[in-house]
Amino acid sequence: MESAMDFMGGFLLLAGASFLLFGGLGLLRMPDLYNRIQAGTKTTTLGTILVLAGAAFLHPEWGLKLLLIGLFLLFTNPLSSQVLARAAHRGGIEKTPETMVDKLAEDFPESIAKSTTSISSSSNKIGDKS
Amino acid sequence: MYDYDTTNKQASGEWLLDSNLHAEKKLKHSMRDRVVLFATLLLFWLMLNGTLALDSLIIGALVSFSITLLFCSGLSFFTEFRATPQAFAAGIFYYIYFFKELIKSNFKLAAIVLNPSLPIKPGIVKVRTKLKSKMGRLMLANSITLTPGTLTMEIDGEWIYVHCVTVESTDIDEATAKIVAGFESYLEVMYG
Amino acid sequence: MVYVAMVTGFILILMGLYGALTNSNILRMIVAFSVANTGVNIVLVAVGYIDGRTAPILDAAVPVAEAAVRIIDPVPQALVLTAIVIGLGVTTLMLAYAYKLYEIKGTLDIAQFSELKW
Amino acid sequence: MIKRFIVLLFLLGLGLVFAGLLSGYSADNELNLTGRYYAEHTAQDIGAANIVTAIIVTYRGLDTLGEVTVLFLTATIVAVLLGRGVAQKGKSLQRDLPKSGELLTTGSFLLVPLILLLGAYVFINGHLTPGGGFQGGAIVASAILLMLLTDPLRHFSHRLISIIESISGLFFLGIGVLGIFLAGGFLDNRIFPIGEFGSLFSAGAIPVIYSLIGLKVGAEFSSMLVNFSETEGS
Amino acid sequence: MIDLMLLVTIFFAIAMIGAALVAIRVKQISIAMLAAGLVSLLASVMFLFFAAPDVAMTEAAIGSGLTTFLFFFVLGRVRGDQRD
Amino acid sequence: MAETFITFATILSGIAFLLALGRFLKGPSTVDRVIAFDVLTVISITFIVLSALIEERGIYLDVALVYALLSFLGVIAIARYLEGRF
Repeated sequence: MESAMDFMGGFLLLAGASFLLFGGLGLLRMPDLYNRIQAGTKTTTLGTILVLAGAAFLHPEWGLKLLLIGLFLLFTNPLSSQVLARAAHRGGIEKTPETMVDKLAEDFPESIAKSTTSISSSSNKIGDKS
Repeated sequence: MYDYDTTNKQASGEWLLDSNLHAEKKLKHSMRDRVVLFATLLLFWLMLNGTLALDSLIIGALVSFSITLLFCSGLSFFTEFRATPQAFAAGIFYYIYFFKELIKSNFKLAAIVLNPSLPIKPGIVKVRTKLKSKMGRLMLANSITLTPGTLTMEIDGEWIYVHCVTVESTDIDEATAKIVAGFESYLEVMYG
Repeated sequence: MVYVAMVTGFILILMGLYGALTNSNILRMIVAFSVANTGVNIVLVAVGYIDGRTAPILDAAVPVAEAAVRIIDPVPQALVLTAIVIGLGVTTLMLAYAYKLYEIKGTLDIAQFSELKW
Repeated sequence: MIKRFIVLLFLLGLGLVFAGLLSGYSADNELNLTGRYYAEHTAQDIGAANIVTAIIVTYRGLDTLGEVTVLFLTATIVAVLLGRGVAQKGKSLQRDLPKSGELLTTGSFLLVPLILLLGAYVFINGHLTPGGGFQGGAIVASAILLMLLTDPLRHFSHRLISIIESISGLFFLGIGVLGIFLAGGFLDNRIFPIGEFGSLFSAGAIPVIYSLIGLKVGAEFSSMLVNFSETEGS
Repeated sequence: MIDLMLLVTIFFAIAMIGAALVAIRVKQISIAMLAAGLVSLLASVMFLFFAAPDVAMTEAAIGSGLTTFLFFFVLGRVRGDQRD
Repeated sequence: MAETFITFATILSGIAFLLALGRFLKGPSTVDRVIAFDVLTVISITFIVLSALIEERGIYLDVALVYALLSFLGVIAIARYLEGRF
């Protein structure tokens, strides 16, 4: 009985960690920002929830607190992704050329034009400043 | 039509000054909201402490009451929840469906990421929702974000703008049936 | 483990000081200062750590009788806790002054402030 | 260029000092005298499970009083620096800002009570679990920050914030003075009975003092944030 | 088990030095601020590895929200003629 | 047995952390770094839970609670900066 719980918990821990790994890989491989947000938010949410479930199997007395952490995570993580995606779209981050259709830009052209932020700069060198 | 502007009015507290006919109804409704908020906060307090001892119960009631008093326009998970047996059943089925979709979405994403050719076809499509209550709409948006290849970007009235990793159709009704309908059928029973 | 943290903390202090001394933009100086601040905190926490012991909070896992041989030194932790909170106050004050300077002078470049130069 | 050279030379010297410190340092294997005293006597004398809390609130209570005073001074200076002046006080803020979306509005109305509850949990349970007044105060201020981020034009009552701050500060001092008369000295926690070790009502006055510190620190940080947010853009 | 903690600590130390390097040397100031936030985040987890949950909680509560907001608020206000 | 699982889970999460850190260092734009920052925060929660399992102290979970509820504030502040709303 004890070892069955241990095995289940360990398996859930490993599954969660591998989902996190897929998330990191997706973050690195996806071509543009919106797809990266998608890869980041889904896999980390499920991965962390699985790790929490695994910890709950290993230590059942921590269950309530782990449940609370999972619940908070389930509401805060998508929220920040949505707000960030909206801000990026308003800031005029360009999409990958494979993008088929953009209904949001068609319906609200003025919100993008109004933004004065120039965040799409592509300087990625950690160089000396002039 | 859903009045989009009410949220922002309420956020700045202006609606307290409105002296229209709805004021009484709003106040009555808000009394129920406050009780629900108080109960939810007390539940969370007990979960945080992990004990049912009398002293923590008293302190928790005190803290929850003062938060309810200070921040009376707060929402809770059950604010607009219809307390009927069907709603509770729908809630349970909703969570089962939600976790199924979450796991499915992760496997789908992992397949895309591990595929060397990266088969994506991204785009932003527009779908329609019937939900009116705030909590229902928030939960719908969060569910869409966490399910296969979709990310909510903006809600405006009855329209939701969704970014998809692989666009299957750009037609509004077809996309609605594919993306929204599964969750909406449960959330409509729960929140309306 | 202790040495790793100490080396990291010292390197962070040096890097933060370098950034604060060589940049001419006030905001960048404040950023570098906060990095150095973090480095100091890491060194202080590492001083109190003892290998193989646990946090100074007594509960079911650490009974009162065994406390003296199971916990690490609590004094540096209390110090660092104070330091972090005061650090936020100092950062806020620096940012408020930087903002006020920008409103008056229209620039954040420290080379432009020449009133007190000799 | 010459300036950069001097800076590098200075940092090299400092690095040598650090290297000397590191090579001479040997990690302890057991607690030093102070730490041993705290570890052995806290449970009987103070009754707090969290020894860091015991040090901050009781053994080094005066330092904490000084720290809270420093924070109060910082908040005051920020208010004086960024204040909007007397003439404009009645006017509401007029800024042209894009609306925050419905999702953020609903989400923040859902999350703000929970963050406040977590802050209260952290500072009331300061003697049992990690955390305490300073952490709880920062969490309460974070709830205010979330409201400000959702609706930048939201008006917060400066008066309420300063009233909460002064009242909690006064009660903090009052409990400290009470310690002189009823117990061993200033800020002694044994003015209330030390209850059963590990329960919520234990450790004498520590939960009360830490709650007051939490409210005070939260009010001070909130006043800094509100003052920053209410400055008019140039 | 001890070895595992040592490994994770070394790993975090390297990540912190990398983030600090970004904070000091990168051209855009907004990225420097973000990197400073990352240093604070990593430091918070490292405090927990060194058995200091109180300090870790303080750093998490202060470093994640409040400091980032203050930095970006001032940057947003002075953005008009700030080009580096 | 549980220790072996925890070790492997820590190593896997470490690799994920490394990949997200790579995206943070690489860029190219500010928003990419912000999303990497968000992912790093969530992976940190995993590290906190794993360290609580290794040390067998349940009280470490309080820190994870603070992380789960407050870490998105930084991202929202940056999003507001990007929208030009200060």
